[in-house]
Amino acid sequence: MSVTYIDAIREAQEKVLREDGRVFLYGQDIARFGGAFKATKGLAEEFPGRVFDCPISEDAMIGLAVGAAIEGMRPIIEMQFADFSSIAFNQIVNQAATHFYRTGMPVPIVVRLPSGGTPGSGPFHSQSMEGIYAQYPGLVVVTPATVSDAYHMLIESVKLDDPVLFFEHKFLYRWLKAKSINGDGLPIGQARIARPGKHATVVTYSAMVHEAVRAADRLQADGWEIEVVDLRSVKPLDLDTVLASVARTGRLLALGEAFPWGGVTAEVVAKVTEEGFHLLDAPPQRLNARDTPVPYHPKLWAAHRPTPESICEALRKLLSF
Amino acid sequence: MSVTYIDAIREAQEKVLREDGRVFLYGQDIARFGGAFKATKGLAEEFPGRVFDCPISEDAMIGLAVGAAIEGMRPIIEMQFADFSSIAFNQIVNQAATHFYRTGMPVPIVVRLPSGGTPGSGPFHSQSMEGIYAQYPGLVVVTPATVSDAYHMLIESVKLDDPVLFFEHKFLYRWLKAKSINGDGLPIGQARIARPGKHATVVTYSAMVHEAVRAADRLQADGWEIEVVDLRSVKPLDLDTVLASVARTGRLLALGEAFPWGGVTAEVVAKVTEEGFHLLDAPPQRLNARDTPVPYHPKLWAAHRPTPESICEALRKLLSF
Amino acid sequence: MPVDGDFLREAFRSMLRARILENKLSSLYKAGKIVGGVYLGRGQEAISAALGASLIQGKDCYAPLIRDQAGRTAFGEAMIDCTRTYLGSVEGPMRGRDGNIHRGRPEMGMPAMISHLGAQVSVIAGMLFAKRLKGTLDGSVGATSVGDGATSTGAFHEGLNLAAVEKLPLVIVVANNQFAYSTPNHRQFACGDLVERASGYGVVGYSVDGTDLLACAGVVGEAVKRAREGGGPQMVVAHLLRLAGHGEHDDGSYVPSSARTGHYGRDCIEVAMRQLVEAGYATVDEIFSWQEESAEEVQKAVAQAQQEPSPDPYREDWTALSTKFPASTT
Amino acid sequence: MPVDGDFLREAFRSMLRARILENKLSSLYKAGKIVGGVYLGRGQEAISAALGASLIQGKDCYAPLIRDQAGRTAFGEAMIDCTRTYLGSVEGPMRGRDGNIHRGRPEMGMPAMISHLGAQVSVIAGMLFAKRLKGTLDGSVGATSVGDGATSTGAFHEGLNLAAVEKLPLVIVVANNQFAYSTPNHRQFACGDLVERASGYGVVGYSVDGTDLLACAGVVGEAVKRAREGGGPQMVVAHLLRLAGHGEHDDGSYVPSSARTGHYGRDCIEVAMRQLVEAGYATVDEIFSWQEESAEEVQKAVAQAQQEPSPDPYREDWTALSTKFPASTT
Ligand SMILES: Cc1ncc(C[n+]2csc(CCOP(=O)(O)OP(=O)(O)O)c2C)c(N)n1
Ligand SMILES: Cc1ncc(C[n+]2csc(CCOP(=O)(O)OP(=O)(O)O)c2C)c(N)n1
Ligand SMILES: [Mg+2]
Ligand SMILES: [Mg+2]
Repeated sequence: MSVTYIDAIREAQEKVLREDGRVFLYGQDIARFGGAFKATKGLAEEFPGRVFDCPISEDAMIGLAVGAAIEGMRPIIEMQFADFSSIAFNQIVNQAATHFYRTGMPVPIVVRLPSGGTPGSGPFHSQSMEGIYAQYPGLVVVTPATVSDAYHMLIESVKLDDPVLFFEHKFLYRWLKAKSINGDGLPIGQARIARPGKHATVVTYSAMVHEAVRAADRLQADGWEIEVVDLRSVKPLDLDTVLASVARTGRLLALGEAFPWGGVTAEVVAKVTEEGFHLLDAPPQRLNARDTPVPYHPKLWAAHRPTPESICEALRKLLSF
Repeated sequence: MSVTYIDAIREAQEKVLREDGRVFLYGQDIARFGGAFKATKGLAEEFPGRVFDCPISEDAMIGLAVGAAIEGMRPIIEMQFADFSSIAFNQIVNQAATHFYRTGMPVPIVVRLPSGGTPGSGPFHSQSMEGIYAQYPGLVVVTPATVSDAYHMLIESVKLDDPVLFFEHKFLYRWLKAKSINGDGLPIGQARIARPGKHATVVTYSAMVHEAVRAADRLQADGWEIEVVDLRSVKPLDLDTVLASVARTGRLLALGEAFPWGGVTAEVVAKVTEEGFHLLDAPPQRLNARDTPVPYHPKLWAAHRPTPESICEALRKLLSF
Repeated sequence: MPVDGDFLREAFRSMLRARILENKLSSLYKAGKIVGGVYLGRGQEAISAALGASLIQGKDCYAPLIRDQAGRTAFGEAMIDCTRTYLGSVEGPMRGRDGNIHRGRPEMGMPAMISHLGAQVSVIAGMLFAKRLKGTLDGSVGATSVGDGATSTGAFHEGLNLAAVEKLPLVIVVANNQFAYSTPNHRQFACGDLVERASGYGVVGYSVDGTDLLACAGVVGEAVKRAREGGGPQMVVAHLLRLAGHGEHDDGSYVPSSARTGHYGRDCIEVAMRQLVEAGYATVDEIFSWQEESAEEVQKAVAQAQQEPSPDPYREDWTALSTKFPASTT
Repeated sequence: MPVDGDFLREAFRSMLRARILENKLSSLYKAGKIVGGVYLGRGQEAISAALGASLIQGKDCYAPLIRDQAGRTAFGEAMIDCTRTYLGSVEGPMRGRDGNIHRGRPEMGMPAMISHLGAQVSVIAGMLFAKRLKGTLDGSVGATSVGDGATSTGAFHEGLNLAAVEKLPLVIVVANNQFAYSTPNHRQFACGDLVERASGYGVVGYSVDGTDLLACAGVVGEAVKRAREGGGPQMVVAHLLRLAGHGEHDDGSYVPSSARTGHYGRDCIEVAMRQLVEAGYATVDEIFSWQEESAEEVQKAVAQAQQEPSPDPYREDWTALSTKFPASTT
């Protein structure tokens, strides 16, 4: 028996619906149809009157969630794809994100964002927007890489009083399986050593954790021991764990699937050099997707985002300093 | 006789309207009224049928601009405040930014974004969004700090075949004056040494250039010579000039008025440490606004964004390493 | 709907209090005592108060917009909330973090508007949606208002359509004051009367003379009643003219004199005063005494807010989240 | 508007070519030869072709959406553009950078849709606006289509309203196929017929049976004619049923059998075939020969695209700008 990443997301929603009467689900095609990715399959039947299909109105979906949160509810909103959150951008960054600071009343909403690339998905069904939203004060930005994190962090997200953007990686949905969803109890805001090592640290999150581990496995053959840090949430960003790792290895590669300008990897490098400059034995490096829209063709797509090969290459360069 | 920053923007628009029949202006209250900041004052009368008031529809404004650009025009769109571009976010980052990569046809639109804080403007009339848009491939992001740059870079922006986000700083509009708009001929993509120095480099842009120069002037009294680099455009970002400066000073402070997570300053620090690690004699530092929405009260606002005092403090810390 | 005298007296007093307060705000602005901007509801008090007075605080929810000082007052917002917010007192509901009309008390059913026009429509819809889920809807309604300009926003459209699909008891007032900042109606929409939008949303529509308190009270009362009774969203379009600039920095010189001297250029307060007196709901003396009371109330609210401390940046909690994560992670 | 036989023959041939092509795309998808998704216009060919055939390539502009293979064909898109894009040939208009329905040739007046629904409305408006400024509008029109679901987007609203304010010759077809992915109409809008939206925008509205080519041709022809003559935006709502899943990954099992067996469940191609034959515009034999021609054309277009190279990531120009800035600045 095994649990997939998408199963975990479904189970987590089932659990919070069961245990917390304030939770409801709102999104396109999520009720009887169970969602474009089946993350809510069967939940409309199991919880009548708590799972709703809604019009194609992303701006209003988030507005509704904020209003409902003001009234004490804990809505979970499914964006059909993270890319479509661009329509809800204003309500997310200006309405939801500022609410607590302005009024003193937190708005506990969770926005689920199926994100990241898959072959053939193209420029508008592949984006990684975590580094966009993390720039705004007032948002918690979560990026689970494992089945267990997908489950436990979603449950925890619903419990947080602040708006949470929950970035699920579509590539992991059915590909990533685990024996169980038992977790290690880490809270949001704490990173995890996904793979211990001593020669270099790769700081990454979401699907790239797995690519980094693959790259690390390959380099093992050459005697290199690469440590992989899974950030788990990019805001808050657990600098302590990152610095502790860099202190051990002296070398940093910040790895992400998003566009290369700014974003998570820039923030990681900037933070580490600000606070841990003396720990570094080599210039910290970044590896991101290329600076173009995400291409449709699988061949282009595979060369657009980091791969175990390109990660190995970046690591070799880093190790050669 | 002197020219203000807002005059320069008006003159530049007058010039391109006069010289290029493909240019038209589209925005809220920009025709007879001359715009919320009077950046288009008199232009509707001078150029009948080429300056238009439009409905409060930021999404459609950018859509219209893209369509017009496809037909060979060179629209300049005025957002009433940069903050309201959040409504046009999708059309900017998904329609305009991807157009050339996808179809091979560039869409030469210029979006003017009155941005940055002024006392009493509050959370929704103060934002600095350049670090948001710069994350997206396909956009040129321009941030003039001087009267002459406001003029020349706007003219150059209209000539570029790609979509340009032109971030004007509202605080500079009437406060910043120059004897003339004569420029030094620097193209977009090239930074400028705004103030030469040798002990530390401040890399910044837009209104913060002036705050940095003020801070540098103060530190001069203590014998410190601070170099200030004005990026002028944040995408493309002129790493050569930045590295050359850091090579001279060995110390870097990246300074900006935007929110502190990610953004321009993180990108600057990450780039410099990646490419110029060996040049650094001290950990590179960042100074940004605080991680909350921009507060309304002038006292809070003044403490929210960097000031000559806080810049001096950051520089002293940097110099003490 | 027939309107009773008490309701009209109540609504009118709110109009008066709002007008006198706003006149004072304008003076303070011109004297440099208010930073940022001042936005008046002058000329829009009748429709605004009619809405606010039709709502029941504690039961209904209400998202006022730019020109709803009268509606806020009628709904029960304390005057001191206004002066504190405009004057930046740390004691105000926004504690100096936001200013002027960007204020509210979500816990009393009155969310604080963000600037982005149209954005509050779906928020009120969400509040009603939540009440229904919680089983506390029970005849309550939610209301909001927008200007003619705001009807061009995608947010208005998405929010109203969603409210209609969910059959929520939402009352939306469109105050068509003929201008959005400087932009006249003909550059904003192409239909004759914005009320023609209603049927396309499957929503009940009403058109009313916004300078006529009696008419506003009747129409808004009817709309609120129907919404309470389960009739779904209601949309009231009020026709009027903004009798001030967009903000106090603006002299509104783009408004043609024909508009100023036309029917909608009349002052709704004068009209309402006549209506009250003629119907015998109030005497002229009574109204004068209300005026004096209001002027005194305004003086007090301003004086108090002025003597209160502004926020202290060194004691400010500079976090934007309610959750306290470990310091190293921020 | 009376419709002439040549127009109907033309439109019908486009319907047929589109249907046969799409059947092939579906097979290729099921055989794993197409990555991503395949989205069919099955059941929507009549309204789509009626629009495409009413436009003049080189003069008009047209932003097709998801289910407009027939309209594209009628407008003059080469079949090879479709197969190349679906199969990822580097020779296609999108060069493998974008896929399936996300294709266009802006230089021929046909922009490439982005996924975000509603976003093309204002783009077409902008193309028309530019033509007017350039003085080349001269009786040309712009057209686009959206689904019932897309009418709930803010972009649709803003775009249509802006087009109405600017009095642009825009023809917008709303193909109400009763579902947006799995979501039925009653969770999408609350009015009886979406055509009720038209008057609120100050736009001429039409409602038509989308399964009836003759009716579609008449109504769309009328709308296009009025737009050409300066009548401003026109909105045609076509009622029909999607005769496929949302995409070929979806079996559409949520569509109730009553819808399938109802009036709008009928196949517009069969209806059109009968209409043509009965009116004597075409013979059954002729139609069979068209079918065969189309099948052959499809085979060729697929075969050619399949033998063409896919894009080469190592020779790809990985820049997103047309301007070449110095390398150090990227
Ligand atoms: C989305 C958005 N765009 C632009 C603005 C700037 N703005 C503030 S008020 C205003 C005019 C509003 O007009 P209307 O809705 O008619 O309300 P009125 O001021 O007339 O009461 C504009 C353009 C805004 N607040 N929000
Ligand atoms: C803004 C936006 N939100 C969500 C989607 C995902 N999506 C793609 S097609 C679709 C359904 C569209 O329904 P409709 O407009 O009725 O067109 P149809 O597919 O029925 O032809 C959805 C929700 C999208 N493309 N854009
Ligand atoms: Mg108005
Ligand atoms: Mg549909």
